[in-house]
Amino acid sequence: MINKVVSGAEEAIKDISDGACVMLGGFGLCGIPENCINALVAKQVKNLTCISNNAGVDDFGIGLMLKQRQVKKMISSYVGENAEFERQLLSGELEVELIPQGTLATRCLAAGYGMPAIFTPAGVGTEVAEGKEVRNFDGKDYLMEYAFDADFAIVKAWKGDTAGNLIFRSTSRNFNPVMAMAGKITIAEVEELVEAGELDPDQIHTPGIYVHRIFQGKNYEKRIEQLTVRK
Amino acid sequence: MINKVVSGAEEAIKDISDGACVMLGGFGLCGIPENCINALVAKQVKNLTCISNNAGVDDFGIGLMLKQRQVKKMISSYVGENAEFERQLLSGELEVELIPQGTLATRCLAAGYGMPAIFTPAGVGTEVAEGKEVRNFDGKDYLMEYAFDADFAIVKAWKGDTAGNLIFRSTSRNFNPVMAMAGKITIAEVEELVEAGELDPDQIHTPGIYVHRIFQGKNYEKRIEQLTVRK
Amino acid sequence: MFSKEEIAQRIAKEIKDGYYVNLGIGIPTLVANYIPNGINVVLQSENGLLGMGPFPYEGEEDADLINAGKQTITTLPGSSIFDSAMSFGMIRAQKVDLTILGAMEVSENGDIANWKIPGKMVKGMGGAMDLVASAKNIIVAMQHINKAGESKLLPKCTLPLTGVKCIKKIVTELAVLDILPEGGFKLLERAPGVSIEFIQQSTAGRLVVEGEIPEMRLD
Amino acid sequence: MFSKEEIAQRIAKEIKDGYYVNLGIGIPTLVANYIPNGINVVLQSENGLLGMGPFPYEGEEDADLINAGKQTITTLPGSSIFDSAMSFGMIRAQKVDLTILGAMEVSENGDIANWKIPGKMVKGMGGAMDLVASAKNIIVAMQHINKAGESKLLPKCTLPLTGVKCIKKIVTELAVLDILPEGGFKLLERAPGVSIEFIQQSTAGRLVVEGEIPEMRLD
Repeated sequence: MINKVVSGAEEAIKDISDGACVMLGGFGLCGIPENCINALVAKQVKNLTCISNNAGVDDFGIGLMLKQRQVKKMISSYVGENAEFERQLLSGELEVELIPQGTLATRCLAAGYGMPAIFTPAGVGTEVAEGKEVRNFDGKDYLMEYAFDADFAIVKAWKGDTAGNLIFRSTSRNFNPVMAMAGKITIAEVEELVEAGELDPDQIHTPGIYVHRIFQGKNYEKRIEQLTVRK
Repeated sequence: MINKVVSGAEEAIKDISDGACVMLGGFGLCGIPENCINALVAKQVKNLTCISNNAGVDDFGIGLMLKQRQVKKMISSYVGENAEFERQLLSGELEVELIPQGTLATRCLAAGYGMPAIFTPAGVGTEVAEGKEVRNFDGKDYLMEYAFDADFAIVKAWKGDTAGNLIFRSTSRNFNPVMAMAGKITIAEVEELVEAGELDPDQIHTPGIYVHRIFQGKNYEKRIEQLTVRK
Repeated sequence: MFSKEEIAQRIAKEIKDGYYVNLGIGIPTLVANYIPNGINVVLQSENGLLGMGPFPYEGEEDADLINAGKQTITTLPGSSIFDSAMSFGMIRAQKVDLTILGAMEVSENGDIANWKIPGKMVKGMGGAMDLVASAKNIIVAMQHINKAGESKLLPKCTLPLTGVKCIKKIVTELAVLDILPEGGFKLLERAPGVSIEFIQQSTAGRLVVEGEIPEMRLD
Repeated sequence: MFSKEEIAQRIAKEIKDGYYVNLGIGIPTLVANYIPNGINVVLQSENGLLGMGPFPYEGEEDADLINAGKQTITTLPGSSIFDSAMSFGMIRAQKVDLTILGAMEVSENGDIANWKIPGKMVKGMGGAMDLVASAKNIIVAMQHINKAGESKLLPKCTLPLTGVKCIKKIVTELAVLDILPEGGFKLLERAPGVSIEFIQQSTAGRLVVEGEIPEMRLD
């Protein structure tokens, strides 16, 4: 089996340089690649285009990169849970492209499945449709949306093996498997790294062929954005 | 949770009537819905359009339906492992549409994911491309292929629960999950049916929302087409 | 007039046994509290969960288990987890029977605006555009009139659209209304104590009133 | 001249460490037996498996575990299983580094025909059209001349095509040849004891011979 293990976040992201287009898994703060984000912050790489459903909060997740103005452009479905983001957006320092969440996910899927474009009804008749090809199938209009073309995808999994196979836990799965398929180079950080053969082949969510580098992350904070409990 | 359990194959297929379009999971004889096929044979429903990667062998799988001339049209990627099939095809009794295996799988995926059409390079420049729209993306030609529109999908899983969630075993997974997503009505037969809650939510391959009827099959023969061993 | 809880309670009556339902943030979330006994419903959360359960008890929250509103939640027996592509795949394929969401404006032809106010910070559409473009059955839970006293049921939306010709039914603090296929808000029920005249006056779009209009009932 | 085993052995030399490889039925299947020690390769089987292992020992066969040729096989530590859509998804996305397959005919511009002979029973293309249309690197393992003594390396295929302009390299019982970007079979190596003249005579398409042509080596 091919060994994909690297020493840690620093080595994993070593060739992500200024101007790169990087996908980051996670939904809100759930399932985000904390170690790699911290390494990107430490590396101070600049002018990134980040494709991620959300943009973190002021002091966690992608918010840490925004604070250092490392991000030139965000491609997301829902943002603005942090003040610095809002400031940069309103001042024009940050470019933001908002796209429907399903379109975001499916453009990842398209990249991972070698489909150059997909059709979705999301956004038909709205400003999202501006400049896009509209096509009618069976009486319903769809927008043609292109597969993403990202230099790197960075994902967070629960378990992974040395061959790059990944298993996600609960709703921290979210965008991680589709982004893992979509990167030209895919980096996976996992809570637990095991030897090839320890994971059941039937239970693997992301086959190792999609993963180029893997390492066991540390000090996961797993911050909760909206702690909601019942009495 | 919504209960999807029916009494058995007979009840599961009770409304499949003459002229229906039916998808059947499996690759060769691996992972085919044996119980439902036997029930369709017993019901003697006719003029079916069958979408299935293969067409069984003379005395097993879809071959049993062919023997009774229940199939009007086969949509497959690889056939002809049975003599009766060949006879009917050459005599013009059976209509056959051969399509690339990846196109077959992806047209199922498209149906299950609400995408009216997909683009694939498979078949460009060949007779498969005849009459189809060719579109160039980034210098490469693709065919536009439409999502399947099947009345029923019949799949075989290893385990299932009363809510319709499915788990497949080894390479008997093959077309089953994508067909499960693609049927207007999806019928699942499983080797072991358990109560909702007994399967780990993270390990479910097909969420119950895609499955309309489920039952525990019996007397699985699981015939091996090419028994190959090493010394 | 109805409270937010009562709007949610009235909408819950639209849910049928065996439905898969997606609930948006706000009033729609409250609908889950009023699903009648004996009705089996599965809640879909578009971040990748079928079978959303109640909030966890304190100390039992799991950072890996949240809903689309990023709240900590629980699973139920029979739940399943999947990735975002499959989640929106099943939404686009209309496997979800009913979508309930909020709106800033709805027009008489069924357009909805609920994601952007020009000049204000835009947070994004999240999954709303996918949901409204795909769902076969959408109910909007909203206030009939905004804080300035202006109608939110309009001849034409003034805000940037989320989706076109997609809304089927609206439940407000004043009334239950269907969107007619040919356009227009058809008044079905009025909240207790609310007159047809007041509803008429609060509805900027074309209101269609035919026959007796009963009061909404919550039982 | 090379035997089928020797063709497979020669092709195995093209496999690099870290490759994901899809092997077709026939000679390509034999390639697995000759992968050099120290080279880590993962075999993809398009029915939904990465990490195809050897055939099982007698009595250990599993009806649920087969390869694309429907043969019973085994998994290896690190194997993964997936559905047919993902399998062809990773093929289309060019995650598979090398595809090795057989052919009835190859043309000098890289077209391949390997699925249909008019007038004969057609079994179907299976996954071949997907593989040839998607793979970035395809090696064909084939006989240079057919049983009737006719060349299978042609100016233009006569049989229905499987794919166009997709083949990069051919290994036959006589020679190793590249398809030139501008068209033409470029002779790289000849089988031991086979003359350039014989290869020329056995190649109906344009053969490009430049400089010294070494004998194929299998070590």
